Amino acid sequence: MQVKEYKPLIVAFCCNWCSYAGADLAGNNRLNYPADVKIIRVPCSCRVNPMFVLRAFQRGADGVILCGCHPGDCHYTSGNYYTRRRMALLFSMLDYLCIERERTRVEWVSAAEGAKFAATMNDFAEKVAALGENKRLEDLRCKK
Amino acid sequence: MQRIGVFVCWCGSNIAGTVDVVAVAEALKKEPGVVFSANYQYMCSQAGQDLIKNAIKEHNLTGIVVCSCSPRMHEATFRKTAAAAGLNPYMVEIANIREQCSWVHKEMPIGTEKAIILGKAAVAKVNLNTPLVPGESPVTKRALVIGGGIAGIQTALDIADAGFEVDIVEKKPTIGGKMAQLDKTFPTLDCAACILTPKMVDVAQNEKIRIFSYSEVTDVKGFVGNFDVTIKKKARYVKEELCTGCGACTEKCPMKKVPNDFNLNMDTKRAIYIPFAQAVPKVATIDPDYCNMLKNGKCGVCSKVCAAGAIDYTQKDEFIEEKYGAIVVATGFNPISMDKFDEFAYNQSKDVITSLEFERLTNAAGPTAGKLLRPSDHKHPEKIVFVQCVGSRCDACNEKGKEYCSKICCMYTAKHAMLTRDKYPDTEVYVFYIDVRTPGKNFDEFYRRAVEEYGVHYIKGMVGKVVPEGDKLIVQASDLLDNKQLKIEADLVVLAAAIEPDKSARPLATLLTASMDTNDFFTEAHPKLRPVESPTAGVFLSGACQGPKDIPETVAQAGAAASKVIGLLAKDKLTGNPCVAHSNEMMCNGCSSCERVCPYGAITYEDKEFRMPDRTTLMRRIAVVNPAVCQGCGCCTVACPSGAMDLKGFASEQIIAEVDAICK
Amino acid sequence: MSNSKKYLQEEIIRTSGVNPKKCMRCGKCSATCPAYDEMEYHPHQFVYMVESGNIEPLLESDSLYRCLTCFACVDRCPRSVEPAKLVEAVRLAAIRKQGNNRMTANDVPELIDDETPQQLIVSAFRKYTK
Amino acid sequence: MKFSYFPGCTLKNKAKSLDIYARRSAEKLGVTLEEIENWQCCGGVFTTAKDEVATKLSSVRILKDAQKKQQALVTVCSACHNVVKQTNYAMQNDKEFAGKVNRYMSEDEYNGETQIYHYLELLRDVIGYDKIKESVVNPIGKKVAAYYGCLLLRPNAVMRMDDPENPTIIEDLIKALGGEAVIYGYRNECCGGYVRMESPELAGKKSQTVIESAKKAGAEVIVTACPLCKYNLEKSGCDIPVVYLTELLAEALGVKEDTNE
Repeated sequence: MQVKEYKPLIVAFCCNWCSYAGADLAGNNRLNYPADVKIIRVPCSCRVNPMFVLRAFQRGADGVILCGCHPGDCHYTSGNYYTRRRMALLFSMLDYLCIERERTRVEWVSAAEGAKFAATMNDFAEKVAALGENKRLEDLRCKK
Repeated sequence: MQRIGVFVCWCGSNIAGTVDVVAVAEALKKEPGVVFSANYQYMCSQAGQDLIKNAIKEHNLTGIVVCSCSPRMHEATFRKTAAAAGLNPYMVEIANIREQCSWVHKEMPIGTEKAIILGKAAVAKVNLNTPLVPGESPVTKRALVIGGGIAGIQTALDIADAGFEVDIVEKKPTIGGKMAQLDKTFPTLDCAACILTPKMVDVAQNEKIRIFSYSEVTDVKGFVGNFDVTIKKKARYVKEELCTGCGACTEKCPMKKVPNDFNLNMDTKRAIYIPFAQAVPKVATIDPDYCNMLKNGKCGVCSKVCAAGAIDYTQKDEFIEEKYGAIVVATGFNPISMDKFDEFAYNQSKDVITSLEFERLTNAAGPTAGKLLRPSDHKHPEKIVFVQCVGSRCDACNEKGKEYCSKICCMYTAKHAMLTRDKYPDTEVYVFYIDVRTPGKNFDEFYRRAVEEYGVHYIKGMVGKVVPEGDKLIVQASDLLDNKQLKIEADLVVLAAAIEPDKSARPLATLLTASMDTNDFFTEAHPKLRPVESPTAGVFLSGACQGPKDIPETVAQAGAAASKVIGLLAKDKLTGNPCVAHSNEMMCNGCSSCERVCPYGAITYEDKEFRMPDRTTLMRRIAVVNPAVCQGCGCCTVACPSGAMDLKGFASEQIIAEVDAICK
Repeated sequence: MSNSKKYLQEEIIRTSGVNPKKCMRCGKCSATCPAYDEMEYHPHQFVYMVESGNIEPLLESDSLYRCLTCFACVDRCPRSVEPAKLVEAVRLAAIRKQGNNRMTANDVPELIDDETPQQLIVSAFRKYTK
Repeated sequence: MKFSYFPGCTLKNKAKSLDIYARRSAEKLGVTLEEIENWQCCGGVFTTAKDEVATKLSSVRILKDAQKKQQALVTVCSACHNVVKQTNYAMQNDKEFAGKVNRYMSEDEYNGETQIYHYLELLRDVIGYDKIKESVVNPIGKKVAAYYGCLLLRPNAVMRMDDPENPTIIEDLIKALGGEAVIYGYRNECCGGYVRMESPELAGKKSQTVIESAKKAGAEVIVTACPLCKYNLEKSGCDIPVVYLTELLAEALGVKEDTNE
């Protein structure tokens, strides 16, 4: 019998102006990263409600990463600063719940950093894969 | 329930090469709400768009999902298509299965699986989309150009030519920029001043153009069509409106030892100065770091000799607030510092100079009145070595230089070498190059002329060390084609220093919320299709602030930026972005959390009367979003504790639906 | 490229930590090299020949023992290629072979005099013998 | 102020004056140099190959000894300084290498924590040239050419002593000691180093270039911190004196003739 290879499920929230464009650039330059990463476009990283992250974990995501513009470069001036603070709080709470720190990340990727985007995703996916399935927060009732 | 149509694009083989488009279309057909699905070779083509339009009409579609390239590429295209078929354009969602799927994954099953999931997420989102109508805002019919070099000058002239008002803000006392410092221009060898100064005069005489020289932009608020800009006019201690530019003060000022930055500090000027004869505006400026009157109240000579009574030692910095509809960045470039490249002995010998300094040495208005003389002993150099690529094309982890090619050095070095040989046939000229890059009209011909007609020695190799010894410079270099190490006793060494964006660009980008790359060049909205627009609406790019450029390219880009500005200013009203925040007044409790995080001040509060179920009325404070000011970042939606604030187009419900679809 | 050549190339790249592909062929290493005139293969050739896998001629060449390890090429290379480290790796590949020591203890007496600092003998042994 | 001190093999033998004057001058300036116990030779040159581990162990031992005493380490010989500093850099930045080294060592793990000063850096950054200037009793009054050679300055990413192409650390010291610093082009080029053993002609040529360059610039004396540089220059027919910079310092501070040793 063939054992199905474990593939992590990763949700990436990317801000429209920097990171989503950085992801596009990674595509333009044909820089590979795992298909496990699925990107959701948001106008700004600060649009990401901590609830969305929890929702993803609840529904079975193994890792969630937020990408925004570099500090000081936010298209909306200050959005990424809010992201940084909000996620610091959320992550410390997840820490308290024994959710491994490597399952979440905030990363700054500019529109010019296609290579960084791909490298970040490769690294993140590898770390998440090493942790294995996220079972602590997954709500089995959501599984069909 | 929505009636959704799914359109899967092959993008030739770009998508179809790694994604089974038919399987994607089939899989998505089974999603809730989907009533139609199709695939086509090029969905963005006329035929592809017709396919979408017909399907909308035929199947009464209320929403569509296009699985194609990045929404940054063609979202606007497909929205227009939808609108043409009578569908609200905001009922369109794009699943990015090219840049974020087929181009980054190599295997067909993996790519197909991911494309289906991305499609499902888009379908889930469209199911919750609602038609949106953008608001409108007026356009201030005036443009601001930041930087008064050839890029800024050309942009301003072109905008003014179309009948719009333009202000130029220039941080130096005169416009003209780097081009004013040049001697001749390649490949035609026109005299730079002869083609630039008439343009500067045109600017000065144009009724539509105002020049704020010796000024800086200190604050920018607002958005496309409605920028509020604060300009600091630095105190020049001379009343601009009275000064006639006669220059009497600049001859009588006793403070003679002021480094002359216009000549790159190769000679001196007075503490009150006019940078050069053709300066615009031709107004004197006092350098407060050197003026004795300003420093210790002793002197006042300029005031005594000024017949116009223009000197004002009490002048203060002045702040001007002005409204603009569009902003053009034209902040230009500078050669990098040579401090980290002292193997070339720039800091050890006066006779090692940069190419820009060489321009001043050969310029008739320069420190040597155009005679090519060595800075150290004012002797005529008999052997000159030019070194190319100093600080350009360096490795990313090299802490000294820049990664990019500075683009203009090959040509100006050929020009310098050729002009030297032309004027001084007895002078031997060597150029050390790694590659000679001349992809421009008549550029390679120009370089070949330098070699073939003017006998410039081009040597493939790099200089490794320059040793000042006596009055000579020992240039140790490699000749790669001859496999030799050379030692040339030169009299003058000219370094083609890499160019970098002006230092003022970074803080300006922050003010404008315009993005920059890692080298501090402004990024364009699209590298190919929108090369003169910044991703920030209403901010345009002109000249070397966007990347290294020569004069013809700069002028071309300046004109292109101007035409974009004209296109914007010609509109009376701008349709805004309908994806703005809005507050559900039934849920809002007026706590002010959203107002505090809004970077635009778009949220205000009002007291509203509510009718209660028991027919009493209640006055409640609720948040109101001004849709013309809101830029749609969504920060407030997360801050809102009661869940009243949401973002149209990116509603919490929609994003959660996407999350669910991906995690299914 | 034959397997043995490839193996040698990989070994040189691994022990040196140098990526010769970064080289843009500007020749600044050779321009700055103080031992250039005494070398049969010059620093830029070391980089190019390692990149193309043509390493045997380097192993046989006296150029290996002329490099002063003065790091001028390392510091001045605009592409951070670090040619001196490549030369060192090739030299080690040569002298690590049995019986390939460049210098033996027997050679030393006639090479030194009363003033010779110990440092010189130690350094030379480090560079020329294994 | 106390520092760990690593003199190195040559300073115990052919270059005794470099060592003695370094200690005397330091004492005079209020700094005690405590010699590391049972040290071994650093190896003379740093082998850049990543798979060379054993040849670098003696340097790591020196660094660990200083760490145990919680002192910064002072070196004076250019070659020792280069080897010890490059080894420390590798311990900080090359995890694989540091891992191998630590497996050799019996005691606690070491990851490059020790701070290293070259004697010149000690003078400039810890004591300060202003203080030295005040302590000068016999101003030099000569035209002195500083000879850096290669090892003090390069590779700059590791050594970080000064601008590797236009250094001033020795020149500033010469000025503080009342001498006139002569600037010449080849002050940071190699003297020929260990290649003296392989090709005396090459070493001779390189040294002569340096000597000629210094003399043309008007030098009356050349100072160096490296016994091998001194040897190479002297062997190559240098007709002006080549002295260790510690000797120059001791002379200016008036401690050269101290015979307590």
